[in-house]
Amino acid sequence: MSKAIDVVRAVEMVPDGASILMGGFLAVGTPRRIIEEIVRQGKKHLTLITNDTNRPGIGNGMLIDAKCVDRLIASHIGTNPETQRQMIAGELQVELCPQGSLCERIRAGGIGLGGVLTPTGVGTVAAEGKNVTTINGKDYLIEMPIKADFALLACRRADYRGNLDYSLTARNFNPIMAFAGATVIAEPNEIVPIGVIPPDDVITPHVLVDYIIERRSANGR
Amino acid sequence: MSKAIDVVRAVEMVPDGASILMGGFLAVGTPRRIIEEIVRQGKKHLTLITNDTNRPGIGNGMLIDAKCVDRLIASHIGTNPETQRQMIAGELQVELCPQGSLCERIRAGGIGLGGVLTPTGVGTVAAEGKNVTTINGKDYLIEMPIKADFALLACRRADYRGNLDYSLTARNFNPIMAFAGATVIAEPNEIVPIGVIPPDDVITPHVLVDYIIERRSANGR
Amino acid sequence: MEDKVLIAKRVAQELHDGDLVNLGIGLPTLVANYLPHGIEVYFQSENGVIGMSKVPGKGLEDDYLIDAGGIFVGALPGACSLDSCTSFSLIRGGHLDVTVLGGLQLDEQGQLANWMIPGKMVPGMGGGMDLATGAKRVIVSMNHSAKGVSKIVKKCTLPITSTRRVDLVVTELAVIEPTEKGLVLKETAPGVTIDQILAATEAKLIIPEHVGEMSIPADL
Amino acid sequence: MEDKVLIAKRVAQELHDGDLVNLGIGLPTLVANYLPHGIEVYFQSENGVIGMSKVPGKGLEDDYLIDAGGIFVGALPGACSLDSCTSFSLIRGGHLDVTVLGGLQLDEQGQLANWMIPGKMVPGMGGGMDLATGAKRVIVSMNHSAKGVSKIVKKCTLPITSTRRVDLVVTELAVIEPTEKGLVLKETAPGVTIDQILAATEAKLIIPEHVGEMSIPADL
Repeated sequence: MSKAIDVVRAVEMVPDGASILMGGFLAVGTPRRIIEEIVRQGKKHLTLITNDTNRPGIGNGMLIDAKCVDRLIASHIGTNPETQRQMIAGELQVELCPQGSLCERIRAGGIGLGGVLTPTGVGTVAAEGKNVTTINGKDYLIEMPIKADFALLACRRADYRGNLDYSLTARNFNPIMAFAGATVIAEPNEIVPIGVIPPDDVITPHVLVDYIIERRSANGR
Repeated sequence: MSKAIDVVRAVEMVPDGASILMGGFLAVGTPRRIIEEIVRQGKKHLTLITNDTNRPGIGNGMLIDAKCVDRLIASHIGTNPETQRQMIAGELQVELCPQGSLCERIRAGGIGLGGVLTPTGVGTVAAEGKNVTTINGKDYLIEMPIKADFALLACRRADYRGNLDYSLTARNFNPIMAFAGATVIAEPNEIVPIGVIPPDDVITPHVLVDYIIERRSANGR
Repeated sequence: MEDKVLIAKRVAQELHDGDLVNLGIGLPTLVANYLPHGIEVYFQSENGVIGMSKVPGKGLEDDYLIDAGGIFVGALPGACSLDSCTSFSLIRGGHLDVTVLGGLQLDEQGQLANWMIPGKMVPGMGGGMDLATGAKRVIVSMNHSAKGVSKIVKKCTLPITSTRRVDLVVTELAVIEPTEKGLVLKETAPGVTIDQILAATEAKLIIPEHVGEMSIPADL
Repeated sequence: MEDKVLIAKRVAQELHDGDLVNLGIGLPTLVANYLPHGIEVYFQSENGVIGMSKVPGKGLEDDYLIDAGGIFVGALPGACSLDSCTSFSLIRGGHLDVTVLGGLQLDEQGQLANWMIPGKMVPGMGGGMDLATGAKRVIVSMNHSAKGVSKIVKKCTLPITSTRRVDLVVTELAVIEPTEKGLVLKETAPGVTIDQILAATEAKLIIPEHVGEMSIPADL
């Protein structure tokens, strides 16, 4: 059965209140067509887990502008004054997490670990409300795993079966998030026949990918 | 400065009593020339961390035959009766660890985590002597990180700088171990110019690799 | 039909189109020979490949492509390579749809022992504990008895592989589903009576009102 | 010489051939312009690349290649792509030889505050805490004072980035090495006296018998 799905139907699957892992770093490696469609459909009360919220009007910043998001887990919101405004105004609940710990928490969620024992953040405000454990004389924060209802990814190519690869820094969080979303939807730049991505070059194995966003017209065809 | 090193000199760096992470699964993805040289130089009292010990006379089974190893951490020794014989005779100390936990322990060692919270092994003999923690009502074993003095790897290609790629199931533990060895030595099938392995296809980044075993004569040249 | 062929054919009926499947060494491996028609499943070998197949012909073996038993295998178009950590991330994270494992003992709690016999066989657990704990669905395929002794027992006397309750057990006599209440007899093998199964089983079996007969498509 | 150029040139002297280096956003980025001759260092951007360079010409930007500040960059031959988890594995596992970070405050314990001003600036820590905690060597490059107030303080009043003691601090006035015993003045900037530095510094400075002068190769 084909995994191809129209972006409208894909986003219709996302209910208000859903939790979403979204790939991307400052809008590079972010699924732009999906984001625009979420805004168009007016989704509300989402929990968004993503590295940053970029700038107003661009990438997942559009989700903040459109007030689709009630709760945000991110490592950095400094580039988006609207995110900061909503946070200070109490309209948006924000949890800031060190970027490396965010990676590991998502990974832990996706692969069934109970948590992450990390030195990053020990003794800082990032440790507030979290348990600390001492192993061989060194302190580690216990960071909790993250999973979500959806992982919305961007990639360079998807083959017919859903094997994915990525371009340079557009890879970022996408491969990790593919493990941690109950439903995984990938927005590729290109869809290619099986075999075009050789086995050793596949970054995200097809078994993790539920849907691929259908092609958008290109080359005038 | 070139990372190329003769296999004899590479193995001379390994002192008796050293701890070694060695890639490979049933001798596929194992650095064979390094193994043969360790045997030839008669290294002793090694701690070997590897998935299995293959069969007598083949791959890292040769290290067991030659009694180079005092202590072994592995997930499976069923294919090597000599390993079992030495274990029962008290000549070889063996710690058996579930394969997935072994991966995560090596990863944790290589990336600075305090341990791994894993459900695998809870309530089994693999949990003996280990701490258990309960998170959100579920029990997890706390497995300790693993690091070693050396990581001895096999790969398909190394470029001049030490970027590595791998073939199919010969990848196995090698990329994880590259993070966890204080000194990392890779034995490639081929050495290629910089750029032959494109950035998106590099599996082990060169910054982790200290030495590349020099070419062995091929094509009669 | 040979016992192990019957078991493999019956287990194969449990696989669905698109499933990611890991077959343990030995008896479980046979399952790949009897896939239902019209479904495509993807076989993982935990040493690092999805899309494993048989080597399509003698002399075509790849030095760098083996299964977890060390046997040369092939790969189908669309296959992908995985390092061990990623491979076990699939297994441990619940991304593996089905694992089929062999068994030494299976008890009333649905717990499996399949990796060691103290003082006799200590091969190591390999990936078995990860598979038994992490797969979405764990199916045990094994002979009902060994040397006349039931392998379906009240309580495992051998070291268990996981505290997790397996999902289904298929033997040459019966299909049994471990549940919270105990082991439920779901199907009898062709020509085998419930009384024969009860006589061959140490564990208490729950016998529901309707017990079906294993149904294997004739063309498999 | 401009203050920030002096700082960047001095920090660059700390880099060695073969180093993997991560430069924080802002002042630290300048360091890449003043590498000592004859050494090759590899710049990591934590969003997923090793071997970052400038874009070699206008119009050659790649939509999918940016640095952690969101600026288009290029890559040198031998570059490699990393997912975020792997990129931070390098940082957190002690595989990053040097990180150069900006600073808001640095105290007598050698602890750095560089990521938030409560009630005023709450951008999030991004990768800063990971870098400050995990890198083999942490170098802070910053102005000695802000609006006439010393940034080298007795005890950070702003939230710290890590409890880890940084390895070196370079300002337009001085090079300071945090040690177990406190902050040691290592070098003075050209034309700056020890008394001037003491006057501009809130923290206690340990003054060793010999304090050198920052030496910048003339051809840089």
